[in-house]
Amino acid sequence: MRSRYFTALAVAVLLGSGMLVFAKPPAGSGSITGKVTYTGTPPKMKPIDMSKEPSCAKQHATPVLTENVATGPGNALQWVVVYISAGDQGSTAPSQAVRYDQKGCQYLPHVLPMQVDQGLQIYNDDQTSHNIHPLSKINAEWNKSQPPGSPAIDTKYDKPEFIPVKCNIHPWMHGYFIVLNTSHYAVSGEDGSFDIKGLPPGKYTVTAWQEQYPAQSQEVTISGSEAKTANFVFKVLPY
Amino acid sequence: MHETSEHAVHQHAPPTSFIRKHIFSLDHKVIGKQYYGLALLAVFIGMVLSWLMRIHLAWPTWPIPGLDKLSAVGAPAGVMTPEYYLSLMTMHGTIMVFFVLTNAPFAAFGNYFLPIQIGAEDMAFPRFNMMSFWTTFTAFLVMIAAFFVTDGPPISGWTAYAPLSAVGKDAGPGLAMGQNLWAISIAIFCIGSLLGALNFIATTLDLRTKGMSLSRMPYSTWAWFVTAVISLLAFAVLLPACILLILDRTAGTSFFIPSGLVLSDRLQPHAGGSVLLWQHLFWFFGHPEVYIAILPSIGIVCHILPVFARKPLLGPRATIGCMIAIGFLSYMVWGHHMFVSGMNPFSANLFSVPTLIITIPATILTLLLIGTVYGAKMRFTTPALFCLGFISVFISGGISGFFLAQPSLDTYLHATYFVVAHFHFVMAVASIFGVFAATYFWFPKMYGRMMSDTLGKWHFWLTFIGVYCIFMPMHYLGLAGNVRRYSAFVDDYLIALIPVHKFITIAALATGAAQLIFLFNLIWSRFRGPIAPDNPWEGTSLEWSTTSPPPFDNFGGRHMVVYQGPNEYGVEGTANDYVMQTSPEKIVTG
Amino acid sequence: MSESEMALSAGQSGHGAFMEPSPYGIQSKKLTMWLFIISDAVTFGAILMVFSYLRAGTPNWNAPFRFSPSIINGMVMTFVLLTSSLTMLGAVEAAKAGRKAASLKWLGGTVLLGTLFAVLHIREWFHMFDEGWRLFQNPTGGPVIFGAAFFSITGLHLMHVISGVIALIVIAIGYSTDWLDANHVETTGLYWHFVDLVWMFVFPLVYLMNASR
Amino acid sequence: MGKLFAAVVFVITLISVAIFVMHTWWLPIDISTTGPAVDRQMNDTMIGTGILFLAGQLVLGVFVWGSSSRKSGRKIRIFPGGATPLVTAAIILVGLEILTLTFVGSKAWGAIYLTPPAANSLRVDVQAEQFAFYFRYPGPDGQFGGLHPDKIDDGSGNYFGLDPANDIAARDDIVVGSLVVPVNRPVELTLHSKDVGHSFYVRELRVQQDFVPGLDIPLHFTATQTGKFEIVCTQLCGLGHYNMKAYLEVMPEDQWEQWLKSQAGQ
Repeated sequence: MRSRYFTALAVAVLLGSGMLVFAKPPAGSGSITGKVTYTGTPPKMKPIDMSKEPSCAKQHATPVLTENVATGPGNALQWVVVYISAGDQGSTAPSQAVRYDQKGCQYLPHVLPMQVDQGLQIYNDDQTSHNIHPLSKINAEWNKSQPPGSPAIDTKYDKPEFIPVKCNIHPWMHGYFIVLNTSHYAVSGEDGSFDIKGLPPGKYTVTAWQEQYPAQSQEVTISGSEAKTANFVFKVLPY
Repeated sequence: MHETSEHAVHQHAPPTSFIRKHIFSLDHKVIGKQYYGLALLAVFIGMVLSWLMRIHLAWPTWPIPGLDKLSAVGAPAGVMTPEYYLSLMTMHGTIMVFFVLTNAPFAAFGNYFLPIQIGAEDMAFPRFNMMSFWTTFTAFLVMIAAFFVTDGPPISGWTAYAPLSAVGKDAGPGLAMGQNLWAISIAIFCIGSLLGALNFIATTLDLRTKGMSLSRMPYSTWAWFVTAVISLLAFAVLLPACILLILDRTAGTSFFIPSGLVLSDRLQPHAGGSVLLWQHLFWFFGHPEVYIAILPSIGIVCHILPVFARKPLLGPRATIGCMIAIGFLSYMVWGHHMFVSGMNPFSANLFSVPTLIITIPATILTLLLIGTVYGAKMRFTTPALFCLGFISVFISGGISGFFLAQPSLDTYLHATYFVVAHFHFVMAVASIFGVFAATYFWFPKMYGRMMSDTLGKWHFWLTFIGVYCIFMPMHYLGLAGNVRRYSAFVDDYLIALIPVHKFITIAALATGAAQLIFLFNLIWSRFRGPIAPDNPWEGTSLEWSTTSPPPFDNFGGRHMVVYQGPNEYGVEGTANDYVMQTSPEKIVTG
Repeated sequence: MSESEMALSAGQSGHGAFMEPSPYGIQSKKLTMWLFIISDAVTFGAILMVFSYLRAGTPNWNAPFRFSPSIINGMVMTFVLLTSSLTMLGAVEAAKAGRKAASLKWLGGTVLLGTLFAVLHIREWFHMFDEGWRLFQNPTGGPVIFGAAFFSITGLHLMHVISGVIALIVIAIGYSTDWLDANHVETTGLYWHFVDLVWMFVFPLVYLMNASR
Repeated sequence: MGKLFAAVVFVITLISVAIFVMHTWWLPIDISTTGPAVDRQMNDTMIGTGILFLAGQLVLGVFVWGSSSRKSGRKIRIFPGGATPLVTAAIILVGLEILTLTFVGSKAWGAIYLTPPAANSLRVDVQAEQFAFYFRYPGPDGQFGGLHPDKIDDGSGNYFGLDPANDIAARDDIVVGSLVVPVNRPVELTLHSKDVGHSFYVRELRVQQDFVPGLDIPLHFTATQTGKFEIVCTQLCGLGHYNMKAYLEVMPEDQWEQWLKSQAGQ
């Protein structure tokens, strides 16, 4: 279980933020780090019964849990996207595409941030057909199936949007495409921490987005190559 | 709405311009051929679709070369997606039922031969007739257009069950524009069919030549007439049903959509409709539609078999009575498609009884046909073989009806391949055998040339054995609980049945290939076949009293007078063993 | 074209010496109109069945029509349509008797009454639109399916009335210029009476049975 | 040619019938109390129609064989007695078969669909959606929480649309992806559909019932054997129709109770 989260986290961080930022000469050297936590009792994540898809079920020794409120030790809250909603927007989309995997009837990563016009490649690594249905409202909606062994779906989004993604064949498969205008973003890991690097000096609005609870924002001013801290606390309910 | 002038209608000079002669022709013979051509095109498309589906079912991971060119989304790298399979299945069913089984035996041959068989110069309303063909053709174009819209043809099956067909894109790919085109096409088709039905009835009742009393009409004419009456009432229900479906899809109404549905994570804004309502409306049309497909073929076989048996059809009155009984009963049985649909289980018994009662006239018809073969001096030409083949497949398909008519067995067999086997045998194969018989039989009359009998026999044997290899195993699949409309078999017990599917697929490909013989024969004979005499088969009915092909006004200005029924074969003490309907000689019955 | 066929196209029986008599002894066109009416009646039957089915299956069905103005308006419309059937009868009788001018007057009256019916109906529709009725909306808070059912049934009937009015105008012009004959008037009359008859089902089912108490 | 036709028809008929008789592909084991009646009905129908099928095809073959005789001077013969004996035979034989099948069969049907479930039935709620089945047990309180379509959220596993925040009865409802039932105890299902039409089909139970959006459809059965069986969807419901399935697990009563407890703990 734990290792799976780490893998997912690693993929998310590697593809989603770190690599993109490091791939280019940083426009600034300021950074915002912090931790996302919760107060209250979080809802219990439910085990997903994959018995209808044996090829996936056997890939998981213990049942996979739902990920809508994924928590970690020390009240950490995972899968929160922290991004600059106002202030320097950084660079335009890198040529490197982000990768989205369907493996063991799960979306990896659960939350995938990307930039407007950045390439998005969707792979089916399973022995069963999957269906990808991003429920976009602003961008054009599409709904495609991907039989095992068929080529990756190559696409991109041209407007910023938070898009829920679902598989029409396996109803438990849920994820998010986070299409952002900015190149300054990060996703909170299992310990709730995030790290936005390469910020030039200036005034910023930092927003934290979680799929189930209202988004939060903070004002942060960076001068020089300051490393600022911004923590977010989400109030959660058991139901 | 009204023919503005009948003077124009009964003009005798044939049109000379190409367009008036071959495209917008008022001549029922040209319109009949147009329907036949449309059905031929449609059956070709429908058959290719079934090939693709069969290959996918047997070998789901095989890329089919070129399929990705037809739809890059539906078949990435040639491997069909589940939704594309369903699209092909929907289009196969729709095209075959509407544009082949309704068009070929009824509209095509009915148009060509009904007026000739009753001694008329044309249909009662030639302009309506032209309109019905072009309306049907438009419907066909709209249907085919669904292949080319972004997310492909609809995936809701030819029955278009709501709410899958009614809620739009949230229900899945193909259910946005594709389903709209489907509903529009079917609505247009209904209009075309209604116009055709009006015309057929009026023609049969009003344009019979002197002496052609109702009891002297050939069985094929009777069958077309009864079919027209069924169409008149059946399509009148499907038309509003389709319009309501279109309203649900585009205008925000909720006739077929109840409240509180969540599709693609979106709570649908519809409320208050009923899902079963669509099923009731659809099957009120849908069951009679089965008889619209099969009755003309029954009539054609009843008409053709005596010609080659050289003896009269057994029980002519009973035959006609059975056709009428089937037509009448067809309106009381629609609920047998809905035994497990969630309607009141008491009504299952109500629908079961008339359904089983229909087997009585159907059995009588079959027995009379078999009895006609008894003691015959059979001439085994290709059309005769197809008639005999028809009897065989009609028995095979009819028998399984006993199972499906019983609610208690339907709980097990509903929506399995048993049903697929049943309706393909009794409605599709039997009907198509009638069409083949009719084609080989009437081709000399329509084109003035004979078709090759050798090729025809090859075609018959391969097709006859082929259809049994395809559809008989489907009964076994059904008994093993193999669910239909699955694009792949992933359940443990279904994986075990895949070898049977491979056998069926090979049989289907071979049988399909055998149809190329027919196609070749058709085209070759059209230009190279031996010139046909006026009455090559020694038939009695009026179409054999005119030239091959008939002149523009069918009888070259002659007014036919009818003295006999259509059934005078094997008559002793006459010059030939048959007496033409137009022959005034007295027949002494011994 | 032979004499007998001329008789076929113009004659009363519709049949010359070379034909079997029509079993009903009427012109093909009239027969076809009857057939069309049967078919159309099935269509209306289907849609009224839909209405009844939905109504029976909806527990909180509402009855939005108050006596004034809805029912009164409906009664006026019924009266107008019934009267138009009467004037149509006059037109057919006059045409049969060869009194062309009288027949045309009656036809004109029918067209006027038909148009009046359509206008009253459309006016009512617009009132309902103003109140917030839509195909998918019920301003009274009742079932939304009511709007869909109401507008589709009355819409189908209204479409029949309007096409009937257009047909009547065409027939009247044709008849006055001798392009068409008395038979056409009679055949159109059949259709008009049918449209009237359908209203006799629509009005009680859709209006009277949904009158608020 | 006639003899060839007869021969082909014979061969086809005999092979077809042989495969039926040998039960090469046949119904699976029967694990329900109402199933045996269905099986009996199936057998009776199979025998009755099998005879009709054999008789029809063979007589057709024989007649065609006879009609191809090339004997010179042979005259055509009319079927003895004309159409009347055939019509009468059809009406009486088929009529009798129909009557028998209807009377016997309606009992089998009635046992499944027209009989109320037993009072001690285990109640299970079934939600069908594109493309899975979910099953709900009332939990320790014995009560089902209300259903709120607007609360349905597959992402958080709320497949039924429960509202545990405001509805205490819903809090302990057990929602699972397999139908687990004790053996020999009547089970009463209530079928809801979240989106489109689906169907509940377990071959071994000999039952099939559609899910109708907007309606709660009752269905009941009693399983008489333990084991794991497939539940499949038989009503075309969209692109994943072929992959819509779940398992029916029939357990001994004590094992089932344990299973239920373990689920309630999660």
